[in-house]
Amino acid sequence: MIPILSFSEIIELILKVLIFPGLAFPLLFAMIVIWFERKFLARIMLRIGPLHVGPLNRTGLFQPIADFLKLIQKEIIVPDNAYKILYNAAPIIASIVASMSVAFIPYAPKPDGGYWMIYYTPWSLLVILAIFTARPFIMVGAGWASNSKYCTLGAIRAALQLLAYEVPIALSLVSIVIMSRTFDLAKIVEAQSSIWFIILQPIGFIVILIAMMAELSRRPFDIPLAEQEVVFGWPTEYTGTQFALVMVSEYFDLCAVTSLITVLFLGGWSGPAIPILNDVSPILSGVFWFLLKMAILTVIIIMGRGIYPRLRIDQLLDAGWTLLIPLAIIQIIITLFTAQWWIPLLGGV
Amino acid sequence: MVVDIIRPFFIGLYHAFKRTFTVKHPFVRLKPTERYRGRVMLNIDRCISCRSCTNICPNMALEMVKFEKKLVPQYDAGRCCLCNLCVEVCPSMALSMVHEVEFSEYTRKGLIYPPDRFSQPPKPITEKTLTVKILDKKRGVAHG
Amino acid sequence: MSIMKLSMGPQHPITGHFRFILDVDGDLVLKLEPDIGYTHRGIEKLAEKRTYLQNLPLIERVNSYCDSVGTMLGYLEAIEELMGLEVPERAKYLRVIAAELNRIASHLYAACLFSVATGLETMLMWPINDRELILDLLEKLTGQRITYTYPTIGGVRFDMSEGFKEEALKRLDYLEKRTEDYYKMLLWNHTFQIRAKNVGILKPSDAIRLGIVGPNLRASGVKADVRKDEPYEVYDRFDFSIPTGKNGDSYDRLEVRFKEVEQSINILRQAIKDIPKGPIKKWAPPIVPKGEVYTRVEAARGEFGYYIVADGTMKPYRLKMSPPSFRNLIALPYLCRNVPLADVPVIYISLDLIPMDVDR
Amino acid sequence: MTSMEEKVVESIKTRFPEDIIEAKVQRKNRVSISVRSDKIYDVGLFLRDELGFNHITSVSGVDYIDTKEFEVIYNVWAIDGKVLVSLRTKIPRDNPTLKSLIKVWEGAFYHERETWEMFGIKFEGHPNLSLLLLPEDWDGPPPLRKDFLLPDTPQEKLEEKIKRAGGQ
Repeated sequence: MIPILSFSEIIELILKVLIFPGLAFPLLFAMIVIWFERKFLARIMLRIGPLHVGPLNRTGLFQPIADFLKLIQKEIIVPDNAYKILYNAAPIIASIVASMSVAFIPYAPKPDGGYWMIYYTPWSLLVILAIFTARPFIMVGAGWASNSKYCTLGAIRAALQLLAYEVPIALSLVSIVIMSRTFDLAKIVEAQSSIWFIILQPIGFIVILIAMMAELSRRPFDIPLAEQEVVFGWPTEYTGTQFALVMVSEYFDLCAVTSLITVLFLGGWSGPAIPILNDVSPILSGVFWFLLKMAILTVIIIMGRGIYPRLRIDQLLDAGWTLLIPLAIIQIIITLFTAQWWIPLLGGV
Repeated sequence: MVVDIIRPFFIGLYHAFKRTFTVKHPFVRLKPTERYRGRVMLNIDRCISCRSCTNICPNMALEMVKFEKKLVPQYDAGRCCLCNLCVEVCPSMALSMVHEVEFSEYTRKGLIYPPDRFSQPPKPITEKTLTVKILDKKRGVAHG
Repeated sequence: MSIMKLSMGPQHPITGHFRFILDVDGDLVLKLEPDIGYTHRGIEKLAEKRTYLQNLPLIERVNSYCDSVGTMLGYLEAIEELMGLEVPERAKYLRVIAAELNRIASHLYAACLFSVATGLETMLMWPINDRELILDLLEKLTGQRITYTYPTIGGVRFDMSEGFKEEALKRLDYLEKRTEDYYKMLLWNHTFQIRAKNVGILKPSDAIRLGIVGPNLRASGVKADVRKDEPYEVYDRFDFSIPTGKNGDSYDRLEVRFKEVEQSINILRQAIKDIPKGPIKKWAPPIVPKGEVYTRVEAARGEFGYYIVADGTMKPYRLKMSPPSFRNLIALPYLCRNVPLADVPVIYISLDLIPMDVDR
Repeated sequence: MTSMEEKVVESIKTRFPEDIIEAKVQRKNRVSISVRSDKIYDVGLFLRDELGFNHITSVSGVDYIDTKEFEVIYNVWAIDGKVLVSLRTKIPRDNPTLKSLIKVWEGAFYHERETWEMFGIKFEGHPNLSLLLLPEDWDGPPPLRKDFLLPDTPQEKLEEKIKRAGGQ
């Protein structure tokens, strides 16, 4: 059955899909984060970073766009013995899958009672978890299809890494669900309207932050992409546009992950209303707080690349199973015992 | 252990607000020190055509050619290793090292300096220049 | 169980101009075979065609971008021993100053490469930045940044310029202060320690048996340093110690280098303080008398040996170099047996092999 | 009170009176011993086990083309005794074979391989005598022999150079 939409609903849907949480937002996020990462890491290393391209006098703001333009002009090289269908499809699937999860994340409440999100479902947490799990399969497929030794090694490492982070993520989500008694992300945010879950569950936050950094293959957990060991891991053979898609899909993932952590632990859009934005629309105020929290998380995740060396795969598995999983279980036990006191204090449930 | 894990975070953050070491090169240039060996320059009037320089040059970067009825060396910057041996051996002090920093050319031919070009002093650096001393002050290295 | 042959390099982010042929089983490296020679320039043969003086710029290019003075000193020692030439005091001090500055630059370079091997790019840039200060200093002293051709037969080329002493002392103070940041960021960083400790352990007996030299030998706990064993130039006049490691793992090899930087700063301060006045160069004849000589010097990467056969002409009859990296090369296949693939770059970089030095 | 250098010379002369051609102290810390080529393995073992020369420094060959001989020199350092011994032997140029000493000093592995490649001296018992520094498709003679002549340094004709430079 096709729901019949009114004109304003159609306009709203188009806005959602094309501009805010939809197509333009992850692209803009990727562009700004790539620029910020380069510039910020350069400052930590006492360098200057991108300098020439773009406005605002030698800030290099448009450097990612210039890089992208350069990459799309390049020839696409397919290795001779590659499994061509999978090889060519993998970057496209990777970027689609990575950008899919923003559709299920509520970014702000609407004044009429709904939420500013593309597709509302009461099981959105489970859907996003499922989408995250799909990513390593694309890596393994692409690595195998490239028919290159380094790609295969990187793909196997990606599959191994899945074992390390997937279980802690699931376990630390359990305590969130116990606390809020729902799988609906919007309801989880509303439950935090009086007190954020980061205060109630600091251990869970640390576990999920570390596990998500492993999921994103950010340093110190960029083992599948380890440049010094396996050249560039599973996307070694990609060139031109395909490489650009692979790179962009990583930042789409970063966007989705920071959004998710913001929703789960940092209270989503909650924050004092900002008068100027509130006058235009109450949605903007919520979005502002949401983006601010995302930005702080992004900085923390990016900092990992500047200050930590990469771990070895056995060390990561070791840390995952002997440190993160026990911590997550401890968090569950604490939550179970203290939930009876906390739950009445939470709003919206 | 936890301290050792968290401390780099703050050190890194602190360094993000320090001054950078890099010089924004095309916009700002660094002035070479006094003794800097950029390339060799010839004083044609002083040259006595003794061939000492062409004999000592390890890479055969110098070659005698005829220029205005006189044998003088011609210089090949592509072969020169800037070792200063020819300057030391020259009996009439006709050769000297000059401060040329950028001598890239589009063709190999451009790196060969015939005597008339060989005896030209390099272009002075016109853009904003920094000396090492000023730079050090900015970096907070040698306070003075 | 199947074994995969993996060819690492020469186009690889970490190996430089090397190629390793690895036998990989899953993530485990069973055997490593180095394939060298990508930067072989035949310097030993070329040196036979050039005069002793013309060889100077050639010889320093054996290991030009890190340690050119340390490389050249052995050659000059050998020629001066054959000639029976006594170098002026001031020149000896200047040679020591240049060599020690070079050693600091080289060890900083080694540290930054090490952090690259583990994936910490910040510590790639910081030592490189501070190495720049040393290079500025050397530019002030010698007129070049990397290939100085500074020492020459019978002395050195240039005297200290005005203000060199003060500037050098200030920079050394800064460097000493700065080392603390390195320790906090790299050596005491727990994540780095678990990557580098207990990786590539080289026992002292093995290190001696394989003929390992330099900081790698000292990291295994063997106190062997040419500067102490048979002092050349004026090293016997300075008060410094030889740092040694305990376990002989990759971490120790880096730590020994950091400690050696401290000792070099110590030597430099003494040398700058004690330097006597006098001439800096003595005239040397172009012909070297007939004879054979073997000299050893402690370059930054270890002991550099020169074996020269002179036949009484202006050109050497045979010039044999035994550079430190070539002698440390044998440790690489020895240590990379049954290690994870991720440890191969760490072990390789911890030995501080420079392809140019290996290949000559 | 005999110094370490003299002690080395004494003991090597008493142990191998027949096979030592010459043994002398060159200067402080340097001892030179030349032996007959067939006994080099035994002398090497003696040096390592009895006299403590344990740290191999270099293996070099010299091509004496006038006397049609190769000289192979093992320079070995004693870490405790602080003496460097040059163990040298001469082998005929037309049949250069020598017993490999990697059983004595394991560190000589790459040194011997390089000497084989550069001089064509065959080391019997060396497990892997293959090209090390030279390119894989090298088929010329061993390059450090004196009869391998380098081409003259590539120096272009004068006129050509001037023409390229656009001079007169």
